[in-house]
Amino acid sequence: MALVLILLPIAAGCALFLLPRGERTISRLAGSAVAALTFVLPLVAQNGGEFSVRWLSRPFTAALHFAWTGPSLWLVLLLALCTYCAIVATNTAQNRSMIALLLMLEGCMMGLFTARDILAFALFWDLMLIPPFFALIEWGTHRDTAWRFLIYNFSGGLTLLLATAAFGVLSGSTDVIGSTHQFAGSWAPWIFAGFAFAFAVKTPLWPLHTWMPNTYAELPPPFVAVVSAVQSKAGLYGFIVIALPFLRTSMAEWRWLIVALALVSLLYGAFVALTQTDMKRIVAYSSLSHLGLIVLAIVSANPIAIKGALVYIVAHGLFSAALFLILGYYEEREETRSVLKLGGLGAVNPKLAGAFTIAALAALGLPGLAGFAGELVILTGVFRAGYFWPALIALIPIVIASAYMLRLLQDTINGPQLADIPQRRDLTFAEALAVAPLLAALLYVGIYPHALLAAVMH
Amino acid sequence: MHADLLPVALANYVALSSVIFFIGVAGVVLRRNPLIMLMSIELMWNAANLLFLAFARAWLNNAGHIFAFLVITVAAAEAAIGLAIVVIVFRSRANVDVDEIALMKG
Amino acid sequence: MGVAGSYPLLFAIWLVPLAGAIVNWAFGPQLKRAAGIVGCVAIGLPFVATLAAWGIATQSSGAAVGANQHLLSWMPGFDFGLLLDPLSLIWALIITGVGFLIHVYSVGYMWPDTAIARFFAYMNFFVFAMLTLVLSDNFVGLLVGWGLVGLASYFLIGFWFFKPTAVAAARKAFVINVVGDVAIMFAIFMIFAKVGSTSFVTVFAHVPALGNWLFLVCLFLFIGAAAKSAQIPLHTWLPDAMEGPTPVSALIHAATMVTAGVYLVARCWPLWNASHDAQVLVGTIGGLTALGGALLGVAQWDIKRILAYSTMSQIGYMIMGVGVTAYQAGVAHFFTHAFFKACLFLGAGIVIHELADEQDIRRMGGMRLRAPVAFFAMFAAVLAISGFPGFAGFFSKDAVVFGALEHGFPWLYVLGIVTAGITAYYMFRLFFVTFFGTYRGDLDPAQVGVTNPVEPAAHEPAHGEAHAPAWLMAAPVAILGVFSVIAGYVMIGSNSPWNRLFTQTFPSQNLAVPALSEGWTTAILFIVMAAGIAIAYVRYATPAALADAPARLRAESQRMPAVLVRLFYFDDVIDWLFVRPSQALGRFFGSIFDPDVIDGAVRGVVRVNTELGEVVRGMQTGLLRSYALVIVFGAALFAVYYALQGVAH
Amino acid sequence: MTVAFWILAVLLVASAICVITAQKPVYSVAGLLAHFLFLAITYFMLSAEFLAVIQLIVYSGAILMLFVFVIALLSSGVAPFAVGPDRLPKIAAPAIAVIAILLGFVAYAVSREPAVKPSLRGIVSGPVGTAGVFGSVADFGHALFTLNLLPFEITAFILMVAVVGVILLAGDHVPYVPTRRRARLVEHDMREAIVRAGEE
Repeated sequence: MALVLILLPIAAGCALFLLPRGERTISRLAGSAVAALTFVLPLVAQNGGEFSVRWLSRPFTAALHFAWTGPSLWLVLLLALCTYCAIVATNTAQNRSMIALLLMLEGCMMGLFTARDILAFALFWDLMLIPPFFALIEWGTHRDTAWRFLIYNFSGGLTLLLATAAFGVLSGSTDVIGSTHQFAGSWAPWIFAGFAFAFAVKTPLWPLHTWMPNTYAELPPPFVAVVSAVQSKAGLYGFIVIALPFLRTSMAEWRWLIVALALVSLLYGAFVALTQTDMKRIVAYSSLSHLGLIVLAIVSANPIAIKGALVYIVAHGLFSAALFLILGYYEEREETRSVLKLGGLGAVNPKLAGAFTIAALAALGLPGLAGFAGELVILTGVFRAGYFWPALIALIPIVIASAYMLRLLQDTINGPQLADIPQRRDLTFAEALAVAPLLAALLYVGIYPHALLAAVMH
Repeated sequence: MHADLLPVALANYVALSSVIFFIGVAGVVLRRNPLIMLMSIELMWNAANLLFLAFARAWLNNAGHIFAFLVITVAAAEAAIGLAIVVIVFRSRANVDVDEIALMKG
Repeated sequence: MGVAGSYPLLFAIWLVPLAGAIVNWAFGPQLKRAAGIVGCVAIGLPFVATLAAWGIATQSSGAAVGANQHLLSWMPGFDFGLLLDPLSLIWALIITGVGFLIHVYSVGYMWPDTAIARFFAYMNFFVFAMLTLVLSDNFVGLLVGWGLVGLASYFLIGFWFFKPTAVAAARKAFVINVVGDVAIMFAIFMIFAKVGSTSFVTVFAHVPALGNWLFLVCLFLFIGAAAKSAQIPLHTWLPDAMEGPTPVSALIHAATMVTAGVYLVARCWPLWNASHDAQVLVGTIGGLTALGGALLGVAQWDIKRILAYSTMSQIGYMIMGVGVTAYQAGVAHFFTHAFFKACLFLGAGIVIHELADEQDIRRMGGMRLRAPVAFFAMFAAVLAISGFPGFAGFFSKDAVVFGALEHGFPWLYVLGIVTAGITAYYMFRLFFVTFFGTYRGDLDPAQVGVTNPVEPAAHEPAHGEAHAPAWLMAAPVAILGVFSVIAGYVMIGSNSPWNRLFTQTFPSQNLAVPALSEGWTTAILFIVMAAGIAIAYVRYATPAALADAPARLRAESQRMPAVLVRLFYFDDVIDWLFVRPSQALGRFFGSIFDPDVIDGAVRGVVRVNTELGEVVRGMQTGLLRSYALVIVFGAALFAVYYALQGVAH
Repeated sequence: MTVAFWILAVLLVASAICVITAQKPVYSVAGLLAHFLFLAITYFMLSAEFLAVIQLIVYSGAILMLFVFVIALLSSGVAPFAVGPDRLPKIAAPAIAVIAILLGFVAYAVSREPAVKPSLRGIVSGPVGTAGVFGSVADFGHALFTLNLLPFEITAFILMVAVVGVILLAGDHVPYVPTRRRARLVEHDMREAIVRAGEE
């Protein structure tokens, strides 16, 4: 079943290219149907869709082994939901190509999140970088950005592959995700470093983040919704399912370095977001800040913090997808991304402003929405693990987050209306259909995050 | 048993072969005419062959003969291909100065 | 803490306002002015339900007092529930009761506004959030309410979102409140790390487990309280928050939300009882805020800002009360303050409405004829806030000030008394300047000392059309005026109903007999207050002063000390210490560090690779013969290697 | 024998130098021919009768003829072979000197090798055609078709590839047609050429 989850979107994506170039409706309907199917499938199918075929016997055993048990389930659902919303929100002349690439991206990332074998994980890690690359080439404004995205992330993929190979040779098998045994030996810290570098680039962690703001700013909104919401979680997911179960002792050796980088990311992203004027870059830097928190949770290795991290992974996915989609709506209407050129739009399109408000509030960690649950539980766990000062410092970006998120929100929807802004249409039905599930999920996870954890923890 | 020994010291053959080989190298490196370069290559092939046969004679082992035979075959193939290339280059460029054919320059 | 069980009534109290908010939000355009009715009903019902819940709130079983309803397991280790005990009962009563009156008033006040449904949605949402805060039985639930009231406050301050000043004020209020939120979060971390639970019952049963973190927990909880309750130095948002509609100021920034800090400290009394350092800290901050707010109130001309500083000052009293562990006194002051302060704001709202959004008292005058209901109600309220004997504020302020002495904080006692005198002075100044003399709005603004007159009419009220029925605004003010007189009578005597209500909530303490008896305290307070009133009378209300009012006001405006006008420079200090460095850092990181340093390093790697490529490229001459040379050279080296091997053997 | 060797050595070196120094390729071919002849004699002296014959037939007879044909085909002018400046860097001469020294060193090293004990698998003198005699055709054939059959077959394959390659490279038709589209283009060109020819 897990194989269906991977191959169906990829096949559907390929099939879409058979449609004529300018086609808009069928590709959107078919694409959203496929994405919806991938959302429903994990919910109804049993056994986590276990699928396994022997892949390598020498020099170590590896298997094409996929399943969506444990934390995978939530990432699979998040991915399917975000892809669905992104496809519904896609509305350009290049619908066909965009949706096809989105579906391929979904399939590749499904492979990543369901992989039970580190080698398969590494394989899909590299594969998932290709659709965004083509999207950047096709729809980005600077070709540099695409290359930078690719080279940065592929160098991560290289260390991931090396670390995987070393891990496989030394431990005999890479078909291990989901189990726990501590991997020891003199190589362990370097294997961990290889994994950690790849994950840190993808997350991203300061100072490996400079590919991100431009990438996020230039990707078309549906793509950036999926990439920022789900693809950025690949690294964190890797930390949780690979680094934690197998290399915890090595991680403990690198502990203070990672804590320091996470804290720097937290503060750095927050400060930079405070002064950016490009809406998408504000959210991109806020992403840097928010994901640092999850890294902090993982490195603390405290069970409570890990639970919080899982909640926050989902929460961040939901609100960043919603934010980027909504910013896309604004960009489409106003033809600018600069907050300096916007203002008073709340009176012009109140529903859109309402959706924007909810998403922004979730991002700044308003209690009752998903972001708060993650932040609170993560830091409770981090603090409990003995990180007194990091927990205290990590609170500062929350305050700054409220400042830059409100700035983004208010500069757009509040204040005096700029004179030359004509009447714009409010949220259309299709647009509402794209963001409503995300906002509803934000509320649900915020009010009752335990439901999410219950499924992960069995 | 004396008849089985090499009439001239092996080192002399080695030296002779080296000299001929070196002359071939010099031909390849210093001449710009591809035909002469090919002929210089033939010189080198034959220097090698001479060595094969000298050692075969010294050790009374005919494996050297087999090798020399194979070398001759390959040399024939090489000469054929090389000359064909010279012909088509000449056809397309009207001159065959190997220094002018530098498409692989980085 | 409460008697566990199933209490549907609690859900009614808690969720009906939310339902009102949702209805108003979803069907706003259809409802039009009926939104006001929905809003009022959604607050009125919970008020009735709260009264009906009096029985379960005061029930007791063993040590447990009140009603505790389990809600859900939010996260492992974090259980949510509702708790209604006497403390939260008082708050719920004020929130829904005073809230109801303010809602009724708002129907009249917001009558001309087109976004009335949005207004009531926010107001109902605020009530829901505030009830979440006070009804929660654990710290995280309290924090959720804490954040949500901040959000409601943000929405309502920025209700007129086209006014840049309102937008800025809303953001400032929210950000400073988030500082408080994260402080409470940090306190929760410490509590959870030491106790393993966040529920009030468990935590308060294990106060010793906090060990040497007890003071830190109190400190961070209090930072949260200070941000919400506008205590020095986190008070600067409150005066700016007056950009919101006046009913909002009355409900959120006077009666209920800003007193959440008082609630928090009172709720956490076991912590404060255990930590004398925390008592000193909180009591001192409260006393200083009381004094500072009063001093700043003296220097203000905007009627709502004067009231805002008086609110800050009065909350200082409450915080001082609960800080020195005189919990009943602090809560009592909250109770009476809710009435008289709401009355003052609503009365001011009537005046402002009457004058088409003029808020500067120098441009008012003689309003007792134009707004008689406001005049009488506010007179009662001004007497109450000044602590005039027989009025509500008298009993509670007396109790707070005496409590400070009783619990061994004589310097706070002095602070309280001095502040009482200043309070009487600036409140009567407000009262005399606004209601006596003749109307000065027709004069040139400069003539009364107004240097930068704000042209109001922010929401462009269509005054010509459809005025609301006058009673809609008058009746709530009158009722609140009545309560400003009588609310204190429940506190007379040591066996008063008030004290009986809290006997099981707050422990009785064995205190040394103070140097001055309560009777003396009352007398001193009365004298100081009378002096304050007398000064105000001499300066503003003698016939001579009234006749010369414009000139005197202008002179006072010009002579006002800069330190008061600039509000003790708090805004500037915060700006220089936090805002500007943050922005400078952000700009440095974003436009220098990121593109030049980090990307510079990346570009360096690229350049090294390019240079290497150039070197290798130079070798690729494309010359067949040079390749041959290199090959032969390599082959010769190999040959030499093997020859050497042979020689070595 | 020693005298014969030295005479032959001088002749071999002289003819080789003639090959690389001749101005016209034809002279080079002549030099090469002489070189091959002297070499064949040397082979005889080394008891490699069969290879000496092969050297004459294959090299002198076939390969050199090929060179002559090509020279004739390219009108054998000197000019087309050296039109541009000599681009070989100045290091060529010193590099060749270094290589010569290295090769000389190799020769010296080999000469110092102690006298090799012959394995004496074969006997040097005997009637021609006897299988046991070293260098005889029978001995060579036996070794080629038993022990070294696979290399022999592979050589055949290499020759075949070379033949096909030469035909493809130097043939008259368009040598490389990987796609249908290009095939169509070629066909199109040919048809047009035919039409044009018909018109003329």
